[in-house]
Amino acid sequence: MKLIFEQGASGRSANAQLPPDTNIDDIPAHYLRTTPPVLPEVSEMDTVRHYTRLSQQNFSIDTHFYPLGSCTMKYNPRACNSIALLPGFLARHPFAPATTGQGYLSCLYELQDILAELTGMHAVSLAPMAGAQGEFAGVAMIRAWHLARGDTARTEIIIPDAAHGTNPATAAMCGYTVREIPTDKQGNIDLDELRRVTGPQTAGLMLTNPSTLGVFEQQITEIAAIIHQAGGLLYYDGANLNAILGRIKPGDMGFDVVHINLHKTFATPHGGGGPGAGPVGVSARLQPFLPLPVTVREGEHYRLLDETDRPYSIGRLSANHGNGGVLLRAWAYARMLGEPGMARVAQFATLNANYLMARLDQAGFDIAFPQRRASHEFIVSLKRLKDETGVSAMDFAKRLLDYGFHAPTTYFPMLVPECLLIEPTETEAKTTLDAFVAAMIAVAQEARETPEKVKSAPHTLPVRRLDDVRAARKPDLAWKPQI
Amino acid sequence: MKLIFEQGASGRSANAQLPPDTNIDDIPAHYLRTTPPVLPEVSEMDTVRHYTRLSQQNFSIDTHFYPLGSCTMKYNPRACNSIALLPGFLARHPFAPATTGQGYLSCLYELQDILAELTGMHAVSLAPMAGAQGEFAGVAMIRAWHLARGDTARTEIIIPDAAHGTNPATAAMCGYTVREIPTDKQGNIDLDELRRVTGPQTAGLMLTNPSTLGVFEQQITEIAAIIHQAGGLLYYDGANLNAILGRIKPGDMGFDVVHINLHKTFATPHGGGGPGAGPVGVSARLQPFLPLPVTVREGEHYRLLDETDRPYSIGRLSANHGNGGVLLRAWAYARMLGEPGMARVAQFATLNANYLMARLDQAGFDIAFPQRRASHEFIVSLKRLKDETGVSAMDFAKRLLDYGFHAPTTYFPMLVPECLLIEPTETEAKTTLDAFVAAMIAVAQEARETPEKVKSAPHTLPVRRLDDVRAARKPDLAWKPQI
Amino acid sequence: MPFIPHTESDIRDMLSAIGAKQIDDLFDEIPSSLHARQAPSLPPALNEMSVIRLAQERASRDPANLNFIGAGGYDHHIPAAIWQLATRGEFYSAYTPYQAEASQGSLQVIYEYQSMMTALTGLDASNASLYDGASALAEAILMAVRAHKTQRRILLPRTVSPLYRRVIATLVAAQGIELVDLPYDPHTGTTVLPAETAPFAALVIPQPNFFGQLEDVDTLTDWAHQQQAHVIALVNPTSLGILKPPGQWGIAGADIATGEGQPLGCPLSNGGPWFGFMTCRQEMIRQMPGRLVGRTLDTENNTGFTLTLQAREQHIRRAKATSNICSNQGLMVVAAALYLSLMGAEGLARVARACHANTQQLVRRLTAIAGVRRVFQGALFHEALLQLDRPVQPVLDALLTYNLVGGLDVSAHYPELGHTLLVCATETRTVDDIHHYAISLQAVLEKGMA
Amino acid sequence: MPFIPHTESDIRDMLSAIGAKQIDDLFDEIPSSLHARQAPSLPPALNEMSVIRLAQERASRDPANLNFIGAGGYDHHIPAAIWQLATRGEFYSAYTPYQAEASQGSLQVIYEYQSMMTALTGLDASNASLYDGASALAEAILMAVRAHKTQRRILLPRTVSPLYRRVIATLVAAQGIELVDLPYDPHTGTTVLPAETAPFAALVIPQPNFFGQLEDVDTLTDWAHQQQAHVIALVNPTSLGILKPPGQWGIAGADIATGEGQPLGCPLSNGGPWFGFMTCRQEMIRQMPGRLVGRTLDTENNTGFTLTLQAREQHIRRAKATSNICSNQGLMVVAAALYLSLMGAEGLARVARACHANTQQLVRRLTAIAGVRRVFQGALFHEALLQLDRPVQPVLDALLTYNLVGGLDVSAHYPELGHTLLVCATETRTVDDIHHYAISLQAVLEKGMA
Ligand SMILES: Cc1ncc(COP(=O)(O)O)c(C=O)c1O
Ligand SMILES: Cc1ncc(COP(=O)(O)O)c(C=O)c1O
Repeated sequence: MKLIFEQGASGRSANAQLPPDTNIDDIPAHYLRTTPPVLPEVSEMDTVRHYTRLSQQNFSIDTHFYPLGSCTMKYNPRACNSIALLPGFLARHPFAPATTGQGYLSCLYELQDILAELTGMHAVSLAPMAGAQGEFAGVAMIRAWHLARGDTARTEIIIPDAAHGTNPATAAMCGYTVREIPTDKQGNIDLDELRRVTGPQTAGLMLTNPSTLGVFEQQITEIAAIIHQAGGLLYYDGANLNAILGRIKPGDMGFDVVHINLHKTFATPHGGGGPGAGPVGVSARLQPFLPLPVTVREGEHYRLLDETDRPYSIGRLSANHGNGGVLLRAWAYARMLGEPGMARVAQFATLNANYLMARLDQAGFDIAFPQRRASHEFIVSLKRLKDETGVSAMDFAKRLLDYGFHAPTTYFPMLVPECLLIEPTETEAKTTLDAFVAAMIAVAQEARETPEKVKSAPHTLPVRRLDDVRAARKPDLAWKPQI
Repeated sequence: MKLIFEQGASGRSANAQLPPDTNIDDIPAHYLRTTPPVLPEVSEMDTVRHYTRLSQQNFSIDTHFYPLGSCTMKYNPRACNSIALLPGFLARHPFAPATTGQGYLSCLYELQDILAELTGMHAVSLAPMAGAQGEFAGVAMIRAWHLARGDTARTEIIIPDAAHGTNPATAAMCGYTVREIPTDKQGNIDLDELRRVTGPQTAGLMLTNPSTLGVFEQQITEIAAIIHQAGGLLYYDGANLNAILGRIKPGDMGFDVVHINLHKTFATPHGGGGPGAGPVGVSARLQPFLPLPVTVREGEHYRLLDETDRPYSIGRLSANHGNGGVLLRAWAYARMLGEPGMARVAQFATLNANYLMARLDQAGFDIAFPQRRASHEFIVSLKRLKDETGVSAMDFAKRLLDYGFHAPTTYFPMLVPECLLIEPTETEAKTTLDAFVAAMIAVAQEARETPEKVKSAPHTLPVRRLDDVRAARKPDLAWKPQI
Repeated sequence: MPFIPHTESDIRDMLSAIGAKQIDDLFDEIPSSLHARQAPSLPPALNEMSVIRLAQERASRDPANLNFIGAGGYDHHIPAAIWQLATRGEFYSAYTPYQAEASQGSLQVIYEYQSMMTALTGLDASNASLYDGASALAEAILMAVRAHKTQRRILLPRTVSPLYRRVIATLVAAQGIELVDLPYDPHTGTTVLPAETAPFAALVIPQPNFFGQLEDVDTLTDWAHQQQAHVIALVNPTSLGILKPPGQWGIAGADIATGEGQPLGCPLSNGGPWFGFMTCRQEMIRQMPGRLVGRTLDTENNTGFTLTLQAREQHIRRAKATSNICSNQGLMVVAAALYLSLMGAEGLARVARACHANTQQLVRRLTAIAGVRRVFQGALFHEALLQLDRPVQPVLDALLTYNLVGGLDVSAHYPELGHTLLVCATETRTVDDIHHYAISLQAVLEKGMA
Repeated sequence: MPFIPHTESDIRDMLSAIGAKQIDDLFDEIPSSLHARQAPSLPPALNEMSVIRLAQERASRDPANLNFIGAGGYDHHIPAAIWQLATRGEFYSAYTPYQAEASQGSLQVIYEYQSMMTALTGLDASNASLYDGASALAEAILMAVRAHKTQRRILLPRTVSPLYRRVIATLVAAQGIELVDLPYDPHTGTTVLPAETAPFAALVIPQPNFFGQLEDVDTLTDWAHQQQAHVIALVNPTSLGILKPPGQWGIAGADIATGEGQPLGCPLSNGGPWFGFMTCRQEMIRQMPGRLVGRTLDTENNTGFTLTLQAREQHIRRAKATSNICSNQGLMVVAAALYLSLMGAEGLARVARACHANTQQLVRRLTAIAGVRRVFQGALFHEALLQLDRPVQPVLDALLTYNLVGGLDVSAHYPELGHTLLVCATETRTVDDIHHYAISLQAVLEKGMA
């Protein structure tokens, strides 16, 4: 579609949006711009029409099955959106006095409690604005804890090779060196290797459990013991909490810090990339270090704690409260699910994943860990198919789009060659899973019979296969007017 | 797409919507149904996904140019929607005391005033829920007026042959016989014929001006004189008010009753068929007969008039206030346009129509009234093309869809063979009109070169040409479960 | 120029293509006498920011009271998904699906809606909506008269909403139709059949009736059919989650069912937009007013949907059409289809049962107060008529100060019943709400208000 | 089971396909010791109706005061179209466009957004958003340090928001970066250059600064460049409607521009979700944190859009990535693209001018009151620092009873300036609003409050 810039005409505007013009003679000219920025010059209807039509070019949960592994693309209840957009919540300035935000703060307070309860943690801060920032907060607290005890020798964070890229990147941002440890054939951590790399230099371990391989790390108690005995702390990457929600608490596994991806487990929208929210929970000993603000109740009154209340805090991650509107959506979701609903999430997410895995296994696909239960996701490797037909996981994924399914996550985790990481989530019905299995079988058959068709997919979308190499070689990152 | 009924599974539900179950033992069994109705059994996500995808199968103003003549498909400002959905307006019961609806009633009161001012009428009632109901109210008032004066001899309503079908249908609903009068070559009414049919049996005349032929009836003052001299009244079908808004008042033309289509001239959404609103305005002598309710201001207080206040009213058209939410949208639109904005609507709607007419004329299309100015719409006749190529107006219209344009109105008014009634409205930019001209030219060329392609259009929509005859011969109006 | 995209150069180019000097020239066919008149005097233009602020100020003047009025419009929960989807531009800004191939979205929704309404009412065909419940009943009466051919008398119980009866009087006034009131039993508040049996075209049967009472629909239906008359069922769609559908009333079932669709996802919104629904038996389809969507095939034998049986409508049949209706309440039908999909049969039944239980509880609580009694015996759905020992309106005014809209004063409509108050508690009213009403009413009455 | 579509028979069939007896069996690999622990104790489930009612009650506790706080979040008009479109399911419920061909909607929006931000800031490339303005500034600092290679010192004026400075301290703490405060001139409230010229990686220049004052950006930029350091512009996007864009500061222009995107269509919403923006010069693109969308061609040479230069990112580069950021604030970018399309250059300039004029008027009105004075001289944008003759917080508390949130008490952050109040009046504040503030403040001060 034409760019919005290419649709306008000089002097056109969405006139009803313009405030009356006013004088700014008092600002000296050298502060001012001499030419206006080149922005679209379009009418309100042009804008509405353009972005409405653009939106139709997206796959999304509201239109398609979206089994993107590690991302928990579940249904985003529309009630949560209505609630976050209530005028009372929407209009308040974050720095307005707490007395004017008691309704909002009461929701935050409840959400903290709910998350603490579900993770088995002592206290929660809602400040982090996504999973990666939750990781940052978590590792920064680990660091603060060691330093507060005068333990300056700890320079390493241990991370399994299957971990999400945010884990090592976060460790680096927190000034740590990353020690990567391998995964064994069963998808578990290699304990011997873990023992080998753990020592007085170990600040902690970052772990996702169930892991990004779609299996539950069974030796978790031993792992926790190894790290704790060495004086390190355990960080839980909660991206996969959906798999065990309401059933198993990270705190019970021995974790000291946890982050939760609300945009995954708590069904807040992914918004085409964000905003998310990544609250962190901690055990009692880490509570003083929690990022600010934290909401407390004092009698009937709610307020936000600040640096005076929490002098040991790692500090602030945003100028305000984090992603408030996302937190409200998660609160609403949590209240709708309630006690029995939480455990059901884990049950049905797991049921769906294991069903899909069983069906694909029966259909002849190579399951990465066939001898294991799937958690809420699992991996298919297309290595054999690629060897036989030349059709790669990427080709396969693109062809699935033609069948009306968003592709699973491809090429992650990197351990498994030509992998598809498939996460159906609990909100999809069996009918949809069956249709997906049928599409997988159909594409596999095409790969054998007419591989070119798969390699040149997609065929039915607004564009054909895009040239990524060209995009990276000559980056065209912004439209500029032709002069 | 599969029907929503075909997507469910027995026992599935959108569980978060269900209230807790309760006991109704006290209702005797013979009042109760014995089997549940066959409704969809789907999850909330199924529902959201289904209706989101269905919506994408529509052309609409928000996605396409929609030059549907006589329908004034202009941009529906999104602010009007936000305003109508404000909680204070949305939650109020129509029978709650007027003291709880002062904000709402103040908007209605202002809207009445604005409409009266624009139409040159003495008073307005907002009760009618669409144009046709406005017509009903208007003709019923004409009838009430004659009867109130003891004049029971008037049994006929005069209507030009070019009129919209609602006009004769309304006259019939009001118990009148319709006298149709012909249109001359210039698109004006045949005055001699009008004089011939007018007499003591004439209750009134219904007229759209500019007419549905896209031209302004120039003899309107003479027409009014003829009818008034015969003791009849003049009804103005305001469907085309957009063409003269803020410039010419129907009251000044001599009309006694006017209806306004808010979903046309006042940009309230057409909603896939409705709801609209068809307020009626009247001259002073008809005020007592206005349909109820009518909003009045008494000091600082607004209230609705009822039968006690207006014993001569023709009565009520709905159990409540008419389409309140539509009225609020029109109020917001009117307030955003204000005084200069109203006349601009007429100017630019007329400019667009005349420009499009000139361009199509130059491109060789047959304009129905080439010697006349277009009002806000005009007619192209494809009779010659059909004779030469076999491609009908319907075929042509269907092919335009493939080019991404909603088709103009086809086969109305019936006077002009193979006609397209084209109304661009003021909210479309020249670029869009130019693109439409290009598409018209392209289709005309296809009609000559590859007529089958046009006759079998559309080719790119979710369905190919639908079989209307089959639909009418074996009506399948409702899905029934297969047993 | 709000909402007008023309630039100066566009205007110049367009005028030159037309061969006109200025826009005003395009109006040169309009007699100059008409131009000369006084320009309209209107408030100045407000930008969006200002009009929204103004509207917010006004909307905030209309307080969110706890509402216990029903009387034709009901305070139901509306699932959040409904209006987030119904206001999508593709539904919101489309018009009547005249170009079927470019309107499969709207058309399929209507077809699904028609299917849902026939399922709910137990009849064969549904139209695509009428304006509202009252006008739909008027259309049903006109339809019954057309179908009956020989009679133009309609039996209209006094247990039908007084406002509906006014609307009908307005809408059928000019067509020589005689509306005959039927009285109600003072004990049960349900319709009493007349002794006389002069021929008539149709009997209207409200279920539940305006008092909230359940009519003996089987007996009434069979009686009317014995008199060779049609039966028009005036029904509340929520109630059809649990009550016997019109298609199963008596031996043969009602012939037409109609009513107000608002409970199916439309906000109260000061009374509109709501919508009227109408279903009927197969034999009567060609007498149906309004639009109909049919399922058909395209040239490649794929299923699709289109407007059908248009020969009934005004744009074809003109003065002989089944009705003058053209625009209907399309968007409300989208809401209703969404509502019924989200609720399903189980949800609708639960809503109906919860409404009933809440109203029962409300009646129990209120009639425990001295000076308050229920007027009628017998089964009710989700409304009840109460009698007070004093004029109702001052009591309602006093309840407003407790943030309560306490029901509708219907004394003027039924003076023979004394000081009467019609109350309703839907599924949205909580135990606390009902308690709040009870103690507030008690306080008001004890204070000797009014 | 809210949001779970499984029927009993689905469950049975699925378990049998898996070969499991019950769902619990699927958890049998999890050590039993972990199962044995205490189940979480949570509030009971509420249906949608109840949770919405609860939320409405809570939201209505948070009064809609007239707000005069800015300090990083601004009360602008948000065109109604924005959130009606941004919450369309296709934008709202999609994720990062990993499958480009199935995500052209999101991708083109981001590309357009990137183009708009480069136009606004006068730089070459924009990323697809960061979390918020404060964390974006931290990322800019890290980026400048990476780009500079030899130095890790950052000059950070005290005229940068104190809250931003705290966030930066948190986010860069572990990377051996030295943050050096720069003082401000007590008369003009603008940054004073240090006498010393020890080498540093970058100078941060806020424009307007936290006090609302305009910095002498040309001089500061040229000075930093002379020191071989980078310039990080911290800018308010609304102000760029009228102020000189960072790309044109001084001789060579700033190297990185960043800031809070909230003014471009995000509601205040208690502080989030908002978003951080970042643009930079061409040479620095490969140091950019966050996602980038590029325009490319498909196999049939049609234009399309895709994520690009991903080798910078954590999912490829892992510990060596330019940042750990993964999810960003995507939906806010949709809002910003809509906002900038609707406003255009003219609209944005008008908003900026109206904010300026309103704030000027506010300052005039308030400083006419005894005991209120403006702290600094010189040009301001849309905020001003006022000094009161008494502690600020009690005055603000008193103003609340006039329905006013009267600004931010910044005394604790700048004790050297006495009792200081930061105020802001955007284009949404009317003459009446400002008048209301002035007379209320006068009343409060006269009553001798505090
Ligand atoms: C396993 C894992 N950890 C961490 C993250 C980072 O979360 P976010 O994108 O919210 O920063 C992700 C995101 O996909 C993830 O899958
Ligand atoms: C000329 C004319 N008159 C009357 C009407 C009827 O208006 P409504 O559809 O609002 O009932 C129309 C509708 O298209 C029309 O075009």
